[in-house]
Amino acid sequence: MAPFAAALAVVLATGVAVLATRWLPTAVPSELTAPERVPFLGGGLPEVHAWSRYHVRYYAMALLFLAFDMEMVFMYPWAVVFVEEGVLALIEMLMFIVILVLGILYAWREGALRWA
Amino acid sequence: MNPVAAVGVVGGVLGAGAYALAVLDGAAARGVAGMPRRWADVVVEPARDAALLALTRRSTTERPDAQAWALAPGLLAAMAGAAVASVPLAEGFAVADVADGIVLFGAAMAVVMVGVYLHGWSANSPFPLVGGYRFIALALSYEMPLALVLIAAALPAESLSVGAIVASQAGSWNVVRQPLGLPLYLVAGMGLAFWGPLDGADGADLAGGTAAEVSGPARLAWELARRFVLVAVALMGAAVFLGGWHGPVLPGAVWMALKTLALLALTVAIGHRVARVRLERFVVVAWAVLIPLALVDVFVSGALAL
Amino acid sequence: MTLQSLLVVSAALFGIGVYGALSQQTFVMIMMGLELMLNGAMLAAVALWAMSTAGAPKGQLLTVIVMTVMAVEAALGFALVIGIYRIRKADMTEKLKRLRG
Amino acid sequence: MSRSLAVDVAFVLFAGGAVVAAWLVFRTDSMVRAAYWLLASFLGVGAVMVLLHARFLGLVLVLMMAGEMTIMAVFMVMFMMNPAGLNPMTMVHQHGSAKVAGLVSFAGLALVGIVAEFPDRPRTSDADPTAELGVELLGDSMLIFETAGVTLLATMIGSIAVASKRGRFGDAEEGSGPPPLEPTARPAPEPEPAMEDHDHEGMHHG
Amino acid sequence: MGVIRRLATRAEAPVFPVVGAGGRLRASELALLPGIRLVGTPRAASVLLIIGDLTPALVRPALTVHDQLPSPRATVWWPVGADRGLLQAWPGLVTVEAGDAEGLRRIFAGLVEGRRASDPPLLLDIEPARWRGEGPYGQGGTGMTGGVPFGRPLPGRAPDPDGLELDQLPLHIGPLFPPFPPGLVLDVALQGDVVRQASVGENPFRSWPGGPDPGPLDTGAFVEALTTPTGVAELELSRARHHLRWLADALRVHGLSALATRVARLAATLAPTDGPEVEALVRRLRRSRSLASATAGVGAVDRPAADLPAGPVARAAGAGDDARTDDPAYRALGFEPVVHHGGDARARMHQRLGEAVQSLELAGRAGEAVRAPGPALEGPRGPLRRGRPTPSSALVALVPTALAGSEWGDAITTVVSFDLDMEEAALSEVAGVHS
Repeated sequence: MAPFAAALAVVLATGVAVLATRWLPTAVPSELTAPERVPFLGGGLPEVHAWSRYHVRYYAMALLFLAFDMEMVFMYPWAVVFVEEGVLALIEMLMFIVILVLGILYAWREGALRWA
Repeated sequence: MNPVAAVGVVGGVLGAGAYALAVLDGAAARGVAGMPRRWADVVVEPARDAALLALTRRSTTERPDAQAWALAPGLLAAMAGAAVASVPLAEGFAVADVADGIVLFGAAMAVVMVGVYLHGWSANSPFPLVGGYRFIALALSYEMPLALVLIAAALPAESLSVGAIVASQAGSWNVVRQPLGLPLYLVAGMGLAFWGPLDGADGADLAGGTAAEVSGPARLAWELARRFVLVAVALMGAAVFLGGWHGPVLPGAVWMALKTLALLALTVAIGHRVARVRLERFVVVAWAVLIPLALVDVFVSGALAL
Repeated sequence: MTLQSLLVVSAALFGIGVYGALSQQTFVMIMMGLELMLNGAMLAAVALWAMSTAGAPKGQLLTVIVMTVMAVEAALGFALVIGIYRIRKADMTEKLKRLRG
Repeated sequence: MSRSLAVDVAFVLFAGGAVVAAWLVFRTDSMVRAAYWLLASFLGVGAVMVLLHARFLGLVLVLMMAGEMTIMAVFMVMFMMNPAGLNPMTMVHQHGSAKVAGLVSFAGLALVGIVAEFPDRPRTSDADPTAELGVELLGDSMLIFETAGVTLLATMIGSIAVASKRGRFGDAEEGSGPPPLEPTARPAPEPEPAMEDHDHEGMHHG
Repeated sequence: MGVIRRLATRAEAPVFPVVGAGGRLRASELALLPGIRLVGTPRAASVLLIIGDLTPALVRPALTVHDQLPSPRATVWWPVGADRGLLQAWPGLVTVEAGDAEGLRRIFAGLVEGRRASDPPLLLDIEPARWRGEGPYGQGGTGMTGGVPFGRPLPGRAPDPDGLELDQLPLHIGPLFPPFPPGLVLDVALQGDVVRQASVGENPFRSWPGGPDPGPLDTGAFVEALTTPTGVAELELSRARHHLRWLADALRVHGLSALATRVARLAATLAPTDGPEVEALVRRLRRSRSLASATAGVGAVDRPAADLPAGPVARAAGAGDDARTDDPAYRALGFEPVVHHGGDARARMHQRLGEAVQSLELAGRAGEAVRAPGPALEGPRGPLRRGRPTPSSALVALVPTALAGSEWGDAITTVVSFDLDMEEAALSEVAGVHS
């Protein structure tokens, strides 16, 4: 637990230290005029808000990531006991990975990695 | 380690690392551009730029998500701090020698994605928005190779602790034992810090991407936080692949510093030599080449460790 | 930090998840409710593992399985959202009911 | 501050934070904020897991959820009208009954948690819980582990088949029935009449 | 004066350039000046640097960008060529001799030290639309997506090839967007990160009522040569310089800004004896796999090379027309046009690299050879024929179709690869002014 306490202290301190730049005197937004707050478009003016239903073209890749990322959860504990358990562990993980890599191959074949 | 000392050590490492990175980058840029400059100027330059940013007013956009915008650089810095805390800086001297150190690193680096996306999203401005979404595509591609090469390094150590991984390199370093590891790690690490060829999120074609609308102290915070992330990546790389504190004659902490600086210099050099990569292409390469290579790295390292 | 307090917290997370899953109109928000329910379940599993089963490894395994379920639910849920949006141009459950008639 | 007191304080902060963040998920208009409040809730639970010595599970929960919630945010922004909540709008139905159901399930479960006699057998072993999990995965529960692999494969194939436009079975849009709900031309569509006839219970807050 | 202020005073002055009429050549040398740093967004700048003369249509964008600079800020003007007086009315403008970096730095230092007041905002504080207090929550919106919440409407949906029909942002970008050639206004419909439609907006250099009155064009030497006998060596050196200046712009967009500065310096000081250095550079860039992958297949033009406006863009697509082929002075030197195939951004880069090397080589061999005035001359962007449209005006017409459907970064690569000059495009015909 002690290392985590130190890590937590570090996380809070570094985060707050960087956040603290917000309290520099120059960081307090004075009354900016409306034109000073217009988003930058190289001299052009925006018509609409930028927040929108943003067309993410890599959504198929994101779905693939969701499933494939789970493999991490299994791999970390495997790595710890791998040498103890020996060849059997290697084979079991190889099977697991081969199954998952089939998914990548399928996705590749279907063109899911290409952006829509 | 007691929390105050922990904060001091990590703050010192991050600060010194980020400053060294800025100096290296400035020197490399002048070298490549062929603009000679006095060394003294190159060394002071980052401090001058930071001072100017601190004296410049922060601007804002019409209707931003102000809290999330402010949080973004803090998140990046905090996660870089967590990563640095888990790395031993010398034999037996880690700020937080967490037994699952590389999981902590992976978790911290996953949260970096949140920070960069928030930074792009919050401005409610087109270019930062596109930058934020670019970073997610990048992050979803590099995250797996990053975690896999660290797992490969953990195999011979039989532990997820970074200290144990360094200790396991007493004989030969992982950069030799697992030759695929460091190159894959560096590619992923540059993506993580959106540095050099993978800086699409903050690229010049988007007028600065997620940082296109920040000025003054907010810009300072963002530039700092981003460099903190790269320093954390280099420090972890030095420990996991370059043997950490191992080395002749000099004390371990000096070796760590030298190896970290070497990795930083390498990323800076790559940044000035390699053009920005098209993300659509990088994503395919990451899934079709980098992830399979990382898996090969894991299994070959595993077979060798048996 | 007692087992009781942990279970109460996990019940609270689960309850908020139930409220979210039932009250929300859009698929993605309903999924958030589901994830919250699973979040509560995971906390309960870990609490029982640590305090009531003397650290039986199966407790950890259960949590890992719940995480897998979350990933599967999220991936399939999002895929369905895309598929439905592609056809109906809407992402609300209510509207789907309406369209059926 | 003694060690156990520090743990208790940390528990109250993290657990309380997780519950508050969970509640805020449904109280915000911005989809990005909703997703990241949920992530904050997971972070709190992950920290509590670390307090319970399930270090690996706590950390890996954060690792997985940071990615998953970002993807969630991306999808919510993609498909929800008004994703940033610039026009606050109640998006709930059956609000009252949902509240009741939530409260009932909370009360029931909490009662079980308080009243039920769980055996008091805290974990005493000093072994690395991560290693224990690894041994379990490779030993007794090997089949579960491999089944998870197959499940994930099925998920990948299923989700990509459902989501992609150019599937093997032709264009996903072919033969889709009803016309779009609203005109697709710019500028933004007029307010939705469909929204008006639900009970707008007071969810807002300006 | 505190330590921080003293440090900041000696920082490189971050400059956001506004390139007006006649300012392009000066602007290309900005990166070479000591103590100045070019930045890509006004939010990172302290000094707004106006180079050349503002035309009526450039005033509003310049004011917009000016107000986007965070304070403390200052505006500096480097006059180049004609001055038609629009800048006289700019409050707080400091005029400094063009190219005088020291003068600019003095203004900057005064600003940071506090001796000089920061420019006030110049535009009236008027919100884009009336919204305060209107709508159910006082945010100006109505319903789910209607009204003008916080002053602007929400974007609407539009069909896309993916079949999802998500929102599309109508954006007007430019004329001061740094990756674009100065003056280019692009109206794009951006869906996600994809340009669905693009059109080129009104050319700001055409906004004077009496027709355009450009300052010195960056291809001025070639226009002069239509009517005056000019040394071949001089012409070819100008061409090589031009292509290297283009290369510097392109490298900056591709994230190699330090290398871009080196190339810009080479372009500024180029002599026929620099052949080996240029060749080494070109070899290196041709071998660069990252540059190749960033440009290959990007911005391919969709019509046969023969239909393209003649010039490097057409030659990069395989059409060998080059006005120099029929020129006696060049024939005597054994000139053969450089031709590449592919017609994409990569081919265009290789084309210009090849032409730069060839021009330097010709300049070295040409000696005292003089080209007699004639009706047509190959300029660096295409053939200049008196009374015919300028090369840029023909190239601008290629932009909309080349951009449609491309990712934003690819769109920028494409625009840069055409090597447009909006000032030249504003002229209805070649040499309309100079003859």
